[in-house]
Amino acid sequence: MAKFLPLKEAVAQNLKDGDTAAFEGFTHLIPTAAAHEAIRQGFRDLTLVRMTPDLVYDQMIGMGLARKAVFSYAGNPGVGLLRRLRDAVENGFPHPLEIEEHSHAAMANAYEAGAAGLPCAIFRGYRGAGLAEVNPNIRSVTCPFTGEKLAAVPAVRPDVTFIHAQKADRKGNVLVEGIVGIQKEAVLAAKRAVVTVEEVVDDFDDLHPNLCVLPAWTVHTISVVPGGSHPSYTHGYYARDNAAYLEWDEIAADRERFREWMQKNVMEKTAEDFAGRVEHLRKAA
Amino acid sequence: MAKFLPLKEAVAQNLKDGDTAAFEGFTHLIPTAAAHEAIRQGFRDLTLVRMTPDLVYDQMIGMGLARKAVFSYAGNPGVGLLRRLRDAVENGFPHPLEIEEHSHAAMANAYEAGAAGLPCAIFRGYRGAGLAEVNPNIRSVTCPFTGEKLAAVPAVRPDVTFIHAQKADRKGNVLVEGIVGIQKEAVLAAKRAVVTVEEVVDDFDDLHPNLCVLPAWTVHTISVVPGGSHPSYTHGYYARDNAAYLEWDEIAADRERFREWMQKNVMEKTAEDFAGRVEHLRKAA
Amino acid sequence: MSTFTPNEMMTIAASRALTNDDVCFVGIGAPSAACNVARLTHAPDITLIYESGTIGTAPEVLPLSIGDGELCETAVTTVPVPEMFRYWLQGGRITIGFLGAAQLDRFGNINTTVIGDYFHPKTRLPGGGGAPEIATSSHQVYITMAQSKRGMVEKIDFFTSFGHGEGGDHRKRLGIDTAGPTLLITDLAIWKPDAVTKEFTVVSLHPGMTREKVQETCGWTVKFAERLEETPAPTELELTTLRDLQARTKASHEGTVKRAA
Amino acid sequence: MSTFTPNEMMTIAASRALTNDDVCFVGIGAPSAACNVARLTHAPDITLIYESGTIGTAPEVLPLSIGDGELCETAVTTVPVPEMFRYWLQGGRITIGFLGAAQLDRFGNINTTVIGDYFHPKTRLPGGGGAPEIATSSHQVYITMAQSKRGMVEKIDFFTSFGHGEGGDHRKRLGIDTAGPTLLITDLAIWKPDAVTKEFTVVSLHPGMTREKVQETCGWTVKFAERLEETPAPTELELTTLRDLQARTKASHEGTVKRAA
Repeated sequence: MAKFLPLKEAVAQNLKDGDTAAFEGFTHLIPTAAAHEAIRQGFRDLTLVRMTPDLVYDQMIGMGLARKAVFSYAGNPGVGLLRRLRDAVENGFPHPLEIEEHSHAAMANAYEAGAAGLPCAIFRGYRGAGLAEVNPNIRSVTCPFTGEKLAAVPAVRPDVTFIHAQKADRKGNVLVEGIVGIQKEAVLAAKRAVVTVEEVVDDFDDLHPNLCVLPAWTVHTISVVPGGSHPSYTHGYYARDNAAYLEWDEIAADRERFREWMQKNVMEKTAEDFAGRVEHLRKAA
Repeated sequence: MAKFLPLKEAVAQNLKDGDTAAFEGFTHLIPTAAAHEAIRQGFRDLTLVRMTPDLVYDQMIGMGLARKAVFSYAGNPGVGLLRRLRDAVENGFPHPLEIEEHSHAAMANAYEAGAAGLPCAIFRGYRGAGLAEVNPNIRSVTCPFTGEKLAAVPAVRPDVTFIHAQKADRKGNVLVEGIVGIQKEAVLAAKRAVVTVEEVVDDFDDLHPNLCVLPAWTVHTISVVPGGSHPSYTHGYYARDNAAYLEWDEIAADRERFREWMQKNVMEKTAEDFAGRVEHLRKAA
Repeated sequence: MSTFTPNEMMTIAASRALTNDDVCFVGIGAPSAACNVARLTHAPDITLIYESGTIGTAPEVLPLSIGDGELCETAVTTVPVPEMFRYWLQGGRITIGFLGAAQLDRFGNINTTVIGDYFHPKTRLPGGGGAPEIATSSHQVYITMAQSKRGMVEKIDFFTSFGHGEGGDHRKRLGIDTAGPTLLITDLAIWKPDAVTKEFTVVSLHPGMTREKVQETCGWTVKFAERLEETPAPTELELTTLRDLQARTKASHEGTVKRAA
Repeated sequence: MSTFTPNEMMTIAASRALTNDDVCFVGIGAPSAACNVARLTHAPDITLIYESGTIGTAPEVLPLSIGDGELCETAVTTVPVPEMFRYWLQGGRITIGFLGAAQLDRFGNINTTVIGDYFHPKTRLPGGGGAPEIATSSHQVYITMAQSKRGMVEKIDFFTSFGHGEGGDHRKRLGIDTAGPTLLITDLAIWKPDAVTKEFTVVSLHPGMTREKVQETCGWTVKFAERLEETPAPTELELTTLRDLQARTKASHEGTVKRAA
């Protein structure tokens, strides 16, 4: 059953060195506050999983938290490359980063299989694609009815998944709405799940029955962090800070500038600072 | 792109003798009007697919439309057996009925695979179950990562699927809400899809973005049939006619009484008669 | 103390086996009544899931079908049926799968498919529905049924769902890592599987019931536990809760009896 | 007739290839602009799908990412990402998959993964995202990119997504039954695959472009169709629509530029 904790305790209780961790979000609802808390607490040797690692993965990798990254698109969405990730892959800085690379279809199916308790996912994919030759976790099964060869990938089963969502009710049920991405699967596939939310409401009685609600007993810890997905956005609360994504491209281009920015904007800050960062974006939501 | 037609034409244009047809609905939203129209038009040799064949399948089988039934639970929900289906299986009346029987998990996965364009579905199922020994369409694949043996069933790909839904907009987009069952998958798995709806509204602009909406280009034909799921129900419109389900148990128990009831309540009626049947159930919805 | 029927005792005994932390996959009939009595008495936060996709339901009246409208209206969320079977049942999130049976054997194997030969049945029953996977994916399986020699048989005609198979470690040998049937509640007694053989053994007799009555209504030679308990009679609260629920249910279902021509 | 840039011509030429009945899987950048120009001019009912799960979107401004809020707000429906890849892309419902490329070869094979060796890359690019399956599950693939010798190469460093492989019936030999790349639109020309060899062949030069310019900015020896057409210049409506869209987009994205400390 979900318990409500300050983010600092939520991260400390649920993440540990060496974990396989997913901080999921598909452009929308990226759990930035949780990732920053993980950086402040200085975890090491993490295997970081995400379909679309973006700024927060660039930051965690640049700060040396990650041993390995599992992903399908490692870019700054709409802007370009992830320069800290590149530095790790190309130059081993701050230390070498192992990568396991998939397509979106493979990762989406792998999370789905994880949520469904299966050991693997099958799908029609990777035909003629180079990844199938460099990633030993891309295999195949043969359909026992048609003989068609289908791609197979292992299920993703993170030790812990972090997501950001609109709101929880007092019982700890969680609502995710808008672009729901892969978040439900990422939570259900994980051994533990931590959700940061914009707010807590009394109950969900007025919600449409078919919305994406994670029952309280599927979530381990909930932390209230208004603005917690900035510079990503929260549908219904505040808009995406596109300028921050553009700016990141410059910050991450230089090791020193990156370090300084992280020191000033992450290491010396707390989860409480996120609310102020989205003030000017609320009208636009 | 969806076109709007009277139900009579919709059925005539989309169903033909020998088709594999699914009239899907999971207790909620059963497309009774469409099934009755099929009975009136006297189709033959149909392979009827549905997770939960109920009254309308009992009626279609009793009237001799079906050559084969593919299903996972052939009961009158909450009441008991399907007596016309029994008569066909046990006594070959009105003629023998071939059956392909699965579990709910298998059928749900098979529809899902059909919607996903896959030749088969894999899941953890049928362990120790007798169906695996009598149904040659239950096979297995081995997970290429863990070696676990998983069950496999062929995808369901109906020639035509009929469903009932709350409403369409003028462009032909269709909303299904409440217990959404397997309807979206049944439509997307089929070559053709016919949807009966309670009403047509101007647009869906006020709908929550995450509801179950079938875009107009995934639906072939829409017919407006208020009350079209009676004695099942339509969430938001009218309640389930539980008494009719209880009464069916007696009607179907006797071949003659069944024939008379079908003559009076189906053969001599039209789709327009459904609206009147739900009048007294509207308040309770 | 009111008088009570054996069926009421069965339902109430089953309700007592459920806790606030349980996530139950509920079938129609006695399981549904038991789960809702538990919810309305000692387990208000129990999670009830019906296979129609309704998660965390709290119906005011018992549903006639697993897809009644009130299940959706009172649910925490309602999901598509493929998701129900993939993420929720197969995903290992169900603690208690509740099953009924047309035929049951001493090892908790269940038949709801056919009486007689599968290909030439004497009686064609509705079939398994969700049962084959409920029986293997739920952490535990509870079974409720009224006792009869026709129902509780030496050998079932068809393995709709797997219990303990031939007993012992048969589940384990098939690679099934869930506990399977751990409780059988009939109108006469409470049964639990023997720790080693996995044969259902009577551990508690309902008030007024005897070993003889249990044996007379069972098709196999019944094993009784060394120390046989007596099931506590229904409390006033339990009985009132169950009867009120059933009265509300009856009134509600009859409310739709008026039919158009 | 206004003057126009090669990039504007590229986007507008791509928009013309789309019809009202198309269901497009849209990538960010030139594809997104082309699809929305089509929607705002000759193809108002075109279905635009972004891989974030938004189906039937009609954004007022171009999204910076594939998951911008407006895509959801204007969509017919927004579905989870696994459903997007299973029911909509793999399900064969996408008529046109729009891809860009860091490196492209003459057979429409695309690299957006690495420059250099995969395990010791000179430049690590973002990777394929949805491309490997967009390339094989969409009925057809349209490619847009600005020409350069670095981009259009004799041999790509990595097969992020499969086009026509080594040409000819290579797709068929891999069991891929979709058409693959059927159109390449650059800032200089329109290319289509040869019916037999599947090598991209220039079929139309944009106004003011020459065979020489096309060859100078392409890393392989270019084939030209026997009858080479000239791409009609952008109409006033097309150009105004594109420029207005880009102006709205710029204003919108700059609107969030004020930052908290």
